[in-house]
Amino acid sequence: MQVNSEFKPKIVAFCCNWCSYAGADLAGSSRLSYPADVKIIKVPCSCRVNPLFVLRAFEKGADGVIICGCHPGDCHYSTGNYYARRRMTLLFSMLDYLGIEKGRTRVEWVSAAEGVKFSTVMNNFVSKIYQLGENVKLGDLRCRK
Amino acid sequence: MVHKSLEQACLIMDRSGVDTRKCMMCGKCSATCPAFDEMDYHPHQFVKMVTEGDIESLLSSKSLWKCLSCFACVERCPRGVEPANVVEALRVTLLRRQGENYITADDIPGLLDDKLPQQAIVSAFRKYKK
Amino acid sequence: MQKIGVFVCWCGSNIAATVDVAEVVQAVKTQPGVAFATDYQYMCSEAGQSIIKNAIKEHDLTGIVVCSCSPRMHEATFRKTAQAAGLNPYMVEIANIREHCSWIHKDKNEATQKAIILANAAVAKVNLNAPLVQGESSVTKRALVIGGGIAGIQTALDIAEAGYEVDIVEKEPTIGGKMAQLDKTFPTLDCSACILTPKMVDVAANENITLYTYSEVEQVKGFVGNFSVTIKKKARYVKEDLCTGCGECMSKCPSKKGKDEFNCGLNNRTAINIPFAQAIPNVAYIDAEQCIKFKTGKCGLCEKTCSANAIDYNQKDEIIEREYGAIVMATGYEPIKLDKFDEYQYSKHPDVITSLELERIMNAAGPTGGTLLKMSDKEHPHSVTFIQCVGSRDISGRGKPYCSKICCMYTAKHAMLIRDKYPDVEVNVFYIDVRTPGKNFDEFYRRAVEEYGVNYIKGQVGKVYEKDGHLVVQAVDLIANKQLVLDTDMVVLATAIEPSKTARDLASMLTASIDTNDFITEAHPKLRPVESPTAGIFLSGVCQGPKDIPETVSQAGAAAAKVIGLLAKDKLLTNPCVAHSDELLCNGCSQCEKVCPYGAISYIDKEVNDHGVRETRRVAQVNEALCQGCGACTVTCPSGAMDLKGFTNRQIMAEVDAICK
Amino acid sequence: MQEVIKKRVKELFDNNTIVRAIGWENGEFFYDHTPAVFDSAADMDVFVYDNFCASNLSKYLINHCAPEGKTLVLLKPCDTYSFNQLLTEHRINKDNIYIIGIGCDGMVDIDKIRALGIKGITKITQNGDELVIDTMYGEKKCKKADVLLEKCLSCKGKKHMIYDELISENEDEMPQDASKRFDLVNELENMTSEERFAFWQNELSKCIRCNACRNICPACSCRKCVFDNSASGVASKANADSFEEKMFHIIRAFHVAGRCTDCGECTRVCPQGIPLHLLNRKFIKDINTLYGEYQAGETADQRGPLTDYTQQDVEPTFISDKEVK
Repeated sequence: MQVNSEFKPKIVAFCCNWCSYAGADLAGSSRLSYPADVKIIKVPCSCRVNPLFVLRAFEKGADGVIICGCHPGDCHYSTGNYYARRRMTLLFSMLDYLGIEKGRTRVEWVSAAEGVKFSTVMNNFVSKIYQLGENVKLGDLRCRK
Repeated sequence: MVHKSLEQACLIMDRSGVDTRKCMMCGKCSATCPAFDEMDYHPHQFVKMVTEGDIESLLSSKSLWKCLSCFACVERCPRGVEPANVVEALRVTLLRRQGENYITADDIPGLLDDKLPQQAIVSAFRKYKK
Repeated sequence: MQKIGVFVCWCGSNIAATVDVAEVVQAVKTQPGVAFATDYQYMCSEAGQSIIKNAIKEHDLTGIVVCSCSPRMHEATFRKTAQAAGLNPYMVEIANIREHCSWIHKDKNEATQKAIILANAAVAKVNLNAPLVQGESSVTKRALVIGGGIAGIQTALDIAEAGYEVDIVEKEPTIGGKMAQLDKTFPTLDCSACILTPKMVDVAANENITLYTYSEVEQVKGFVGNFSVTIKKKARYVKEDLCTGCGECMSKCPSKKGKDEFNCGLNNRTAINIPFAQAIPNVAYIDAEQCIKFKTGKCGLCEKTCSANAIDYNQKDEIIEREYGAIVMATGYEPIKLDKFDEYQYSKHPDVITSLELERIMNAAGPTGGTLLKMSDKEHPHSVTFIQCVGSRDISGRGKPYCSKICCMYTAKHAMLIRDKYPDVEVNVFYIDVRTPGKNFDEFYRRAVEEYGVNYIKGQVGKVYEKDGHLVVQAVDLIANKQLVLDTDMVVLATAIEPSKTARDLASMLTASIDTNDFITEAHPKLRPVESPTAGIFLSGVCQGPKDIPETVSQAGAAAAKVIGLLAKDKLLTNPCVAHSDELLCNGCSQCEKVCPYGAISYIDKEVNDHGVRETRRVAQVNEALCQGCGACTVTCPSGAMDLKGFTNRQIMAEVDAICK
Repeated sequence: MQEVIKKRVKELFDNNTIVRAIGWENGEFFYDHTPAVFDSAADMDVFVYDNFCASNLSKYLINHCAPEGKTLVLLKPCDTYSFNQLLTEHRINKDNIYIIGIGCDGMVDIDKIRALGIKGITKITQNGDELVIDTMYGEKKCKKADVLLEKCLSCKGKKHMIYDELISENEDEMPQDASKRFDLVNELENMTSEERFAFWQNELSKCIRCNACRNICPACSCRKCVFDNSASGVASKANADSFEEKMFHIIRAFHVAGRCTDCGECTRVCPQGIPLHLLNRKFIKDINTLYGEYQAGETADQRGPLTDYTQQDVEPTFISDKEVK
């Protein structure tokens, strides 16, 4: 695959308020770096992430979308991440079925105590997106500059 | 200066796949080692010496060849440090310095024959692939 | 159109060293809706907040964005600031340019560009924010403490002392917990029972405290101020109100082969049992699995013996439902199982014991009546070897990665007590590091070495084995650089501690965060150490992290203070970021109802006016007092009728758009 | 069969059991039957039931039930699944509805007959397994099994899941071999990612956003679709580019995931011939393999797989980290 050295991916990370957003804060206060391509959107729970948001991000030119929530069983709202898990599994499977690179979407469970994991997860995800290159299959061409 | 050679330390860590900095100096490896009394440097010392980059002293030590590779230290280390793998990496390092018997991984297939035990093949790859 | 003010904080050099704040200010000024933008060294300071207040008034701002540290730090601060200037507090958004930007990036240009994007996303969101009003909910003035060890006891006593009712749920037949099993306590060598049992008696006597022993929490529903808890009180087969605790039944019971849990299984107990003499409540219980009456239907000796007629073989588990305003987790710890540490022979040799077992052996009420004896032959030992860090600081997967914190001190205590009582016994302690941070702790340890002649050897034990009828310890002395092979009569393992096995399930029920080691996570490691991030849930004792008794008691008191602070309020303000259903879009399909964890959604038949068409429709209705704002319903709703205030579909999509621009 | 049904429905009108009936009548062509609302016994004269009554009538109950009294609906076995699903979702009220379950041995696709080279068709009658086709060029014959509608090829069986009375001869007949139901999905899954992309790009680019798939679907029955709602942030009336084609169809399929009974109406009505049911079936297949066999509409009180969970559900990384073909 041709790797464009100018390529700066756009990566949207949906993080639940209770675990993963706090995990990202911990990564920050522990100075555990990950690429600046990742931009975090706070949601109350991973179950707030609508498949529409994921598609919207790709439409607007995102190259990767990652959703982070509490570990299954640890959801602040007891059950939210269980629903998110099913929804995203099915959505990702559908995107794969449509021929969209499956590496562009991911769900990871990161607790408030897992700053290291947050940084590792983001580093791995970003490097995957660099490998995949620009998202051309699922973007709205009008949103490309 | 504590560090003799950071470069050498990294080389051994890389070759052995062991991060010796995880060691908390509990000495359980040395407590476990059946060959302790035969050695000039003891297992917990190898680990410390690798961290400090004092590889040359280790390479000339007889401990290197006293290790039985029984892996008791690997089994019991609470930090997952795997001292026996460090020993193996040091042995390989020494082997590679002896120009004559240094072969490359590519040479191995040509040297294989049907009667060679599986273990020998695997160990040859392990030695020369690192 | 909103008029938005953007305030970029330098956070001293924390942000400004990596992010060009002036450039961020210039960049956001070009964003739609932005009417004012500025930067300041410390936005959270009094002066910084004044800048915000003045700008709100001067520029008639309708919303503000603060680019600063995490909203988890100062969102509340800036909401108050906005409110003080007459702005709805929910018209404030935080762009996290410290934890999520300046602290993790080194390249100034890169960090600045990211900060601009994060600020733009926040601006895009505020453009769609609407003022929200917090609702009110009531507070049930009663607290629940889960766990009746020293942590739970102290918390309950302090809450009760302040005049609030408090219930303790304890899974064992008596309160007291681990502290009741200890012989002496470091560093003063106080008798553990002597200082604990008066507190236990206080609990029983306090009219504000209700004890549910031999009970478990089955289910928790609700939220801060309004928890609804189901407690299962297991059948004791002994009527609590009639039993006098005389113990006559125990002397008659023919089934004497049960492992005495209180003595760590070192001796046997009867099927009908009172765990120890000072048990609270001092009431027997029948172990139905061991009892002959339950197994064969014959016997009934205890019933015949009991002059109080307290025995009731037909007693059933009782389900109790209660409402609470606050819940305290005080579930404590257990020593880990040692089945993965075969090299120490724990499961094979009776003279290899854990420290907790040694506590029982040293205790006058223990299996040997307080005399130090080998469990194998009940003979006096001549040498005892202590091994520290058994399973602690272990990342190999066999043990626990953390330091169990209490072992160094109790091992010093044990060594000292043995040398004190039996000067003929040689005591060796194998250690990795001796950790003694605490008042009089290091002095205590030094006394063990200097006054009592305990041999401390830096190094670990590789293995313990039996040879010619005695135990042999193979170890290393790292300072002498020698391998040691020592004969010994007893080996005591300073076993790592882990949170009670019940902690994880309870945390799930309480929706309290829990870490990978099963310790309950605190809301902030430094500033809110006794609260869970889940409002209304508090932490007391080892369930939050390893602690000794003094620390546990302080934390227990702190948790009680937090509970009292909560129960003292008549009303709580609720989170206004709740779900809301647009009745014109609602299909009434009931899918959202199914995923709501709080039962906050109900359906009503309502007359609606859909663009002139008046009809009665089945529509969803959200009970705002019950809704906690997770948003599960919003994604289940195909028509988008259900939306979440503060995190609406359009707000989140606006953020997505801004980030991907 | 048509006459038996007609007679019975007229009886029910006459004895005031029902005030309205929903059935089919002739459309533009004899093979083009359309759903119809009958308000009296006399209206029923134009009622038809033959090989071309494919449309699933259950969805019409949402908006076409009589305001007072009972409305009768004629449901083929597969239609009863949709009916149950609508009951589950409280979109219809069983108290106001009278169901006659009617037998069905598969509906016929006129285009498949034409594809056999049979032209100028004027009438089709069934004789056992055979269709007798009158054409302007004389009588032709073909096997009915060869010209069944796509949706009938994975028939769920002849059993009605819900009814008040039955007019059916083959109620106990087992479903014909439905093992081929996922063949096309499997085939797609076995392609490389690039091939799949090309396949769907080709198919979905035909979409003209006529919304027939949405409007016919008994599960896709929102009062107002997100794509029509200007406040939703995703409103769009026409596909502006390939992304919007995909977006619409992914979301359409996702919104009915776990609720779709696989009635196949979407594909049947697509004027562009896009195999839309392959999207729905992908979700059904994933749900069946990952969360256990589930048939939407089997009963009226099921909890759908997307409003349910188990603690041991597979992780999404199972998809993300799967070997790339």
